[in-house]
Amino acid sequence: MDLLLSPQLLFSALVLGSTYALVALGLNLVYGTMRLLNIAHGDLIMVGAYAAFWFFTLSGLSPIIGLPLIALICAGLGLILYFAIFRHQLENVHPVERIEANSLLLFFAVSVIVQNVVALSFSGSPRAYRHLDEVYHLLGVSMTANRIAALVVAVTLLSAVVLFLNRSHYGLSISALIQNKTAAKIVGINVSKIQILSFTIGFAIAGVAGALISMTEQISPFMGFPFTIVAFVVIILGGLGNIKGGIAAGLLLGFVEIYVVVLTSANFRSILIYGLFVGVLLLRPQGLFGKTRAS
Amino acid sequence: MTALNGILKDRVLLIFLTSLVLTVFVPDLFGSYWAIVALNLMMWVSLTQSWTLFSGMTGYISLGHVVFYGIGAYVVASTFKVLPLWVSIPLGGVVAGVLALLVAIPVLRVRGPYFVILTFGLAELVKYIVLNVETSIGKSSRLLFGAPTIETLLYIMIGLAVIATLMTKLVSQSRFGRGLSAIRDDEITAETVGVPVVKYKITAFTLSAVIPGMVGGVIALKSTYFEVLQVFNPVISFTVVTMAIIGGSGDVRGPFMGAAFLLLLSELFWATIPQIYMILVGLFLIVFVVFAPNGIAAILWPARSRDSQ
Amino acid sequence: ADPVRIGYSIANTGLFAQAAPSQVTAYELWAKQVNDAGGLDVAGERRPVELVWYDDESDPAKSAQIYEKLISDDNVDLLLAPWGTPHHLNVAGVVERHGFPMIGNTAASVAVREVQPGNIWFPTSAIPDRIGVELAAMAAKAGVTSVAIIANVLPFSQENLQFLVPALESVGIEVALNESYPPDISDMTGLLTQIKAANVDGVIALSYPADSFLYMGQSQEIGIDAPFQFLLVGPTISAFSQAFGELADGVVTLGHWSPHQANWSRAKPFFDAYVEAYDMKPDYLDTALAYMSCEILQQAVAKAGLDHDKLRSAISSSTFDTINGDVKFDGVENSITPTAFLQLQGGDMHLVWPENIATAAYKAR
Amino acid sequence: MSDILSVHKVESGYGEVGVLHGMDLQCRTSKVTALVGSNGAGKSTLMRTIAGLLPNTKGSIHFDGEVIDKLPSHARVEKGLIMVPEGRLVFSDLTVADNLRTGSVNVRAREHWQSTITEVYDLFPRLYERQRQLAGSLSGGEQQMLALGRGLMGLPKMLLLDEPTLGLAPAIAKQIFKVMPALVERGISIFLAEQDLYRTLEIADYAFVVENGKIIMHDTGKVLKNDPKITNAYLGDSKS
Amino acid sequence: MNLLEVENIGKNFGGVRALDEVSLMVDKAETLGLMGANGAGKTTLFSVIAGHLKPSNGIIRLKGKTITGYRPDKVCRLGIARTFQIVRPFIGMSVRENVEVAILFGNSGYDSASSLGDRAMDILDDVGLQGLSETFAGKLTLSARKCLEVARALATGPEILLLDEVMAGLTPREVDDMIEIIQRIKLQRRLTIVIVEHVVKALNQLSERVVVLHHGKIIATGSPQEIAQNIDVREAYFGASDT
Ligand SMILES: Nc1ncnc2c1ncn2[C@@H]1O[C@H](COP(=O)(O)OP(=O)(O)OP(=O)(O)O)[C@@H](O)[C@H]1O
Ligand SMILES: Nc1ncnc2c1ncn2[C@@H]1O[C@H](COP(=O)(O)OP(=O)(O)OP(=O)(O)O)[C@@H](O)[C@H]1O
Ligand SMILES: [Mg+2]
Ligand SMILES: [Mg+2]
Repeated sequence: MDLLLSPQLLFSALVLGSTYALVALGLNLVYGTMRLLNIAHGDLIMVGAYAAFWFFTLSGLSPIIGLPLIALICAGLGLILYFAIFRHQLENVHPVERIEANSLLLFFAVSVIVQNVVALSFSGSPRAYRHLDEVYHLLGVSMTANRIAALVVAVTLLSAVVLFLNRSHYGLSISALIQNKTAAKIVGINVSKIQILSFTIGFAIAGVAGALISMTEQISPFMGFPFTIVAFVVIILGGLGNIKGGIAAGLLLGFVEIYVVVLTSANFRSILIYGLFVGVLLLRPQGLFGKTRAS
Repeated sequence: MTALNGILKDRVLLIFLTSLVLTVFVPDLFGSYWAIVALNLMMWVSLTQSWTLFSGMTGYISLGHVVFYGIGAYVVASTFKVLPLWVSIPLGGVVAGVLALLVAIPVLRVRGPYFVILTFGLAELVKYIVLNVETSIGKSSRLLFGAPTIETLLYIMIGLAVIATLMTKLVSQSRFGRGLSAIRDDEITAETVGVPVVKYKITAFTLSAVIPGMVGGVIALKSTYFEVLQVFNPVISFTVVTMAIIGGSGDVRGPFMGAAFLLLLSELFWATIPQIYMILVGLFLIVFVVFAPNGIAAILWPARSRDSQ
Repeated sequence: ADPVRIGYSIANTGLFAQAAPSQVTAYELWAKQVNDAGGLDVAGERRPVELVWYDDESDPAKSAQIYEKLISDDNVDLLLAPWGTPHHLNVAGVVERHGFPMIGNTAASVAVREVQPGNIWFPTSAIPDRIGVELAAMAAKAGVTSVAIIANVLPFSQENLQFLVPALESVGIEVALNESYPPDISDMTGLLTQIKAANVDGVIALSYPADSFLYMGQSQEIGIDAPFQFLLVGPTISAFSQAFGELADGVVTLGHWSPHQANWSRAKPFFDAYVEAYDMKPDYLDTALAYMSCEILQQAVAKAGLDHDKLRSAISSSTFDTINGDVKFDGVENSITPTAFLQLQGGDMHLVWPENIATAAYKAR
Repeated sequence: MSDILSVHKVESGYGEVGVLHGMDLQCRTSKVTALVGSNGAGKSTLMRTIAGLLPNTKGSIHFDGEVIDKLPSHARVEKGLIMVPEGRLVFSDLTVADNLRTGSVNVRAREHWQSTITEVYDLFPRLYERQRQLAGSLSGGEQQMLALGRGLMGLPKMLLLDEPTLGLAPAIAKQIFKVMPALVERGISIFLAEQDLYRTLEIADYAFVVENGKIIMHDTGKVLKNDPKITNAYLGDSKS
Repeated sequence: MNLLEVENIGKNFGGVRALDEVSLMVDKAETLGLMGANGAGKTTLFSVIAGHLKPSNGIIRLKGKTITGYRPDKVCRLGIARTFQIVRPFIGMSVRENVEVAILFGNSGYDSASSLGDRAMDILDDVGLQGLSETFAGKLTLSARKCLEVARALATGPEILLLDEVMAGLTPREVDDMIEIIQRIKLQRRLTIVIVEHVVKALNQLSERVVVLHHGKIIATGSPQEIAQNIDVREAYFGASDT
């Protein structure tokens, strides 16, 4: 089918894939480094989306210009949660499985609270706004400006994070920290600094992803859960805590999603995505891009 | 049998079981609204007990418990008026058990966070498969008019709750249960000292699926309406885990306390301050996890819950 | 006088919470209007109304429980409907058991006809079998020869699909593409590329709000220019026109009410009052239906008081004057209001089908 | 000559349980100081307390002229006080090379990691052969080498070695005992808890004997080695 | 007939050949010492025998019956118990409970004749851990954990005991005690023991025969005295060339 070769599909797959990668990146930083099962991740995306919506509606501020501000808001939220709840858990609860189970509940609670606070403040009605929706035609692909912008921002941010992790010792410290906190302390890793950084960067990225998404989708206080799921699927595919693997998996998922619909039927989209996810977990639990450990 | 003896000696458990059974009088004494509340309580007790039977004891936290409930509901809904209910409800349990058995072997190979997310993904996968089957046969939702009365369903559900509680209790007291907690602590060591790890995990996983299968069927009848997204709603899994952890899953009393507590909370708050009920539930949950991480059972019976950890 | 207590459940939280406001705003507006006018006329006596409501957390089973509580615990005088088909069907059993009359509103499924008549009535005319026939007729009239259909796999869409395809074929319209998609779809480029390749003059998206939104945005981008484009649920929500404005001009959607229909004398005043109260337009489908159900209840109570039996027979036999024109029930169904469609025209919404109630002529996109 | 580390009346333990009851000892700069005692005496607990993994409830710890007992563990590492823990604690799912790199995340060592890693590989050629293998799959002895190598990666001023030859074959153990004086030559001070008492007292400039969380004796290694009390309590009757 | 036979066992990890055609036999009531440099393949051999690793090739026989590829729990119930060099207690259980689990599931076949707790205490007495019976295993010192490994292995009621460096971390004095303990329980229970130890003194005192592994191959077999004289072994293991 020449449909498959259509550059239009390629463009969409890139946009979707990089959005997924971005959505998952924030979760990977929080779950990957601290084993905190952040099922409120999607709700942070929602918060980012609402922030973008209100900035735009009230002051006409473009979400793209407002990104730093939105990132700051979500990072602030992350800091509050870290100091109010999670620092205590991370320091005082053993073993890791226990932290994980607790965090599942804590974030479930956070999710419920955030959703309902937003719903109470702004009502449950879906909202949307128009921004950068003019269509451009380039190389036979038609694209709206907001999707181009989303792609550019996502790719820039993803590369920045990868560069940062590569250049600094932060990436290695994260991987070390996930595996053994005591050993991490022994080699001189500043555990709380890494945790705070992960929280703030992870939350900020979620907010940015939300702002980008708000330009192309309708938003509502309860829009978050599907993003949480996507994020989990992606980070498992990429290997937990494997930042680069997660980014690759996000892109992969975007491509799978777009091309599966064309190759088979849209109907199989969810079955295939979950099927892929379950299959990978069973065959390669360390993720598509993880290293095997023969045990 | 020593296990049975154990149950008879456990006074607190006997009180619980009696109070479960006493709920049969709720409809007559308090009317149909409270009958539904009682039905719900029994449903959550059954689900949470059965979750504890596997996840509580082995430490494999399953976020996909809803899949068994959903599949049971599906069996009952799709055979409604074809099979009598005394066949279709148990059949729901059997099908759920078989599903568990089939997926157990591959699924139980992964541990920790991977298992948590895998079970969630698997439940979603089954949900979408069932959804597709339903659409492809042109049945996007089903009405189940002519189902038994709430009272009848309540009696069945009480039965299920009692069975689920006893099952969990029996298992936790047995050699089998001892093996499961060894698995929770260190699977490789357990294997090394002779615990038949694979067999035990599969058995526990399968056992824990049967009751939810039947519960799902009963609940479908209660709703008189079946829709895939409704019965496979992942929030049900989350709620079960929440109840188990709030209650404390080291002991059969934990799940009961967890279910009762959350339901009570909801009854107290949704009627009086509905707007912020959910926010309150969230705050409560946080307070609980932070300050009473071992659950209500550990507060009420401190000594016993610790040695059962 | 004692207030008349009217109970209902809403999906304040959870999956359907974003749909609930379109219904609740109608209830609240109506209650305010009644109270401002001196109260509800209960067989001649004026009594204030008081709304009693609970959050059903979007769980249909919970809403059945809530109606149980409203009836047997809170002893409310009257009931209003919850949101959505599943909730209605769950509640149907409860009101039947208690013999408590309730006017439904936002339920739309052929299944409602299976409900025992006598305690629940459905003013909607948006029932899938009739939608199929009417939509086919309208498309034929508009000169459509071939269509592409994409449908969400959720019940309402699938029910529509079931009736639509044969109806289209019977009027000689070719179905060039028929694809279903899951509710959590997040990008439609694949589907839309196929639609574009199919080169049809009609696109029918049997969609829910979120996917209507997705369709609209991405079909712009890909440049789907079929002259006839139909979206099932979504365009009547005010956020939709806010987001797309004139870009969505010409889109046809489901709905049987419009403030522009001059024959319905109550329509425009309702619209104005709503905009005044909430600073946004009502949802032409759900809000209108919710408000209609209040009007019907109000008129029946004026006639029969609060006695259930009298109320029941009044609802079953009377003709009501609503914002949607006259309504009369035959069994559980509204036998007067025709199944109708709206079109977005110049940022506004007009009834374009059937012609006897149309407020504007259909315009190809 | 000065003391690089001095422990003064330190009390510490796990939660309610006190293990150290007023520890007092000093380690000389660029010397090997040994800590000797039976199973459960508190040697590891002291090491953990000095490294900052356990807080001391009383007393004080001075390192390199500063009070360090309120500093978090990473700050102590930054000052050059590095522990090689008992039981290795390597990062199982990281490769050998990455494990070594984690040793040099502290600011002082960061720049030099590439040259340090070559030195470590020279010291333990086995690690060089296994650099891409995941640490969790190394043999017990190989993991011990890795732990030691990781400690050296941090460019320590002082090494706290908790049973560094545990599980090492005699040839390698011998090599470790040879390395220690070489490290001292380079100015690194060593604080050593080790079960191989013959060799330990052999190379130790000074040694402390701990029982039940208290120092009960201290003297130069040579003196203690020939002290009958020590011989009876720890060395047993049969000499190998 | 030999109690345990290992025939041409090979084990590859990717490119690493950890075991290379290893064959050996263990007689009933014999104590066999396994010696070899770090990474020689000793622990790997134990893991293959105990069923934790599947060999790439070769056969394991217990009393003539092939048990290659059996799962660890089955091997344990057939009478082979191992300890872990890198200790793995049930850290959430007390010392006594650790042992109880092993009694319940091991080879001994638990009958409720004597109480579980009593039997556990007997075993703890044997290895000198009785004083720590109610302590959580997570709070033990490393050497106590090693003792617990031995106790737990004993509790499964084995015929063959695979001991992997249980003396590491003991003072010489404590090593002497441990040697005594092992000799005693060996006689009491007519145990067959395979022991890995870098504490050469202990290995020599306990073993009747020593097998030396090097790079996954057996390079020497003989009495402790013979091994001590062997030039290859001295070079490969003791690093004798430079002393
Ligand atoms: N994590 C822990 N929690 C509670 N108590 C502990 C913990 N670790 C050690 N202990 C206790 O502290 C005391 C001292 O232990 P420590 O590990 O310091 O001894 P050690 O001298 O290093 O012994 P070994 O030579 O066996 O390593 C012991 O009684 C031990 O039981
Ligand atoms: N899962 C694995 N993947 C890759 N290599 C492995 C794996 N397990 C073991 N090895 C390698 O196989 C070799 C043999 O390891 P083994 O643990 O058997 O050694 P050992 O003789 O017990 O040594 P030690 O005395 O140090 O405990 C080692 O070099 C080790 O790195
Ligand atoms: Mg120690
Ligand atoms: Mg070994």
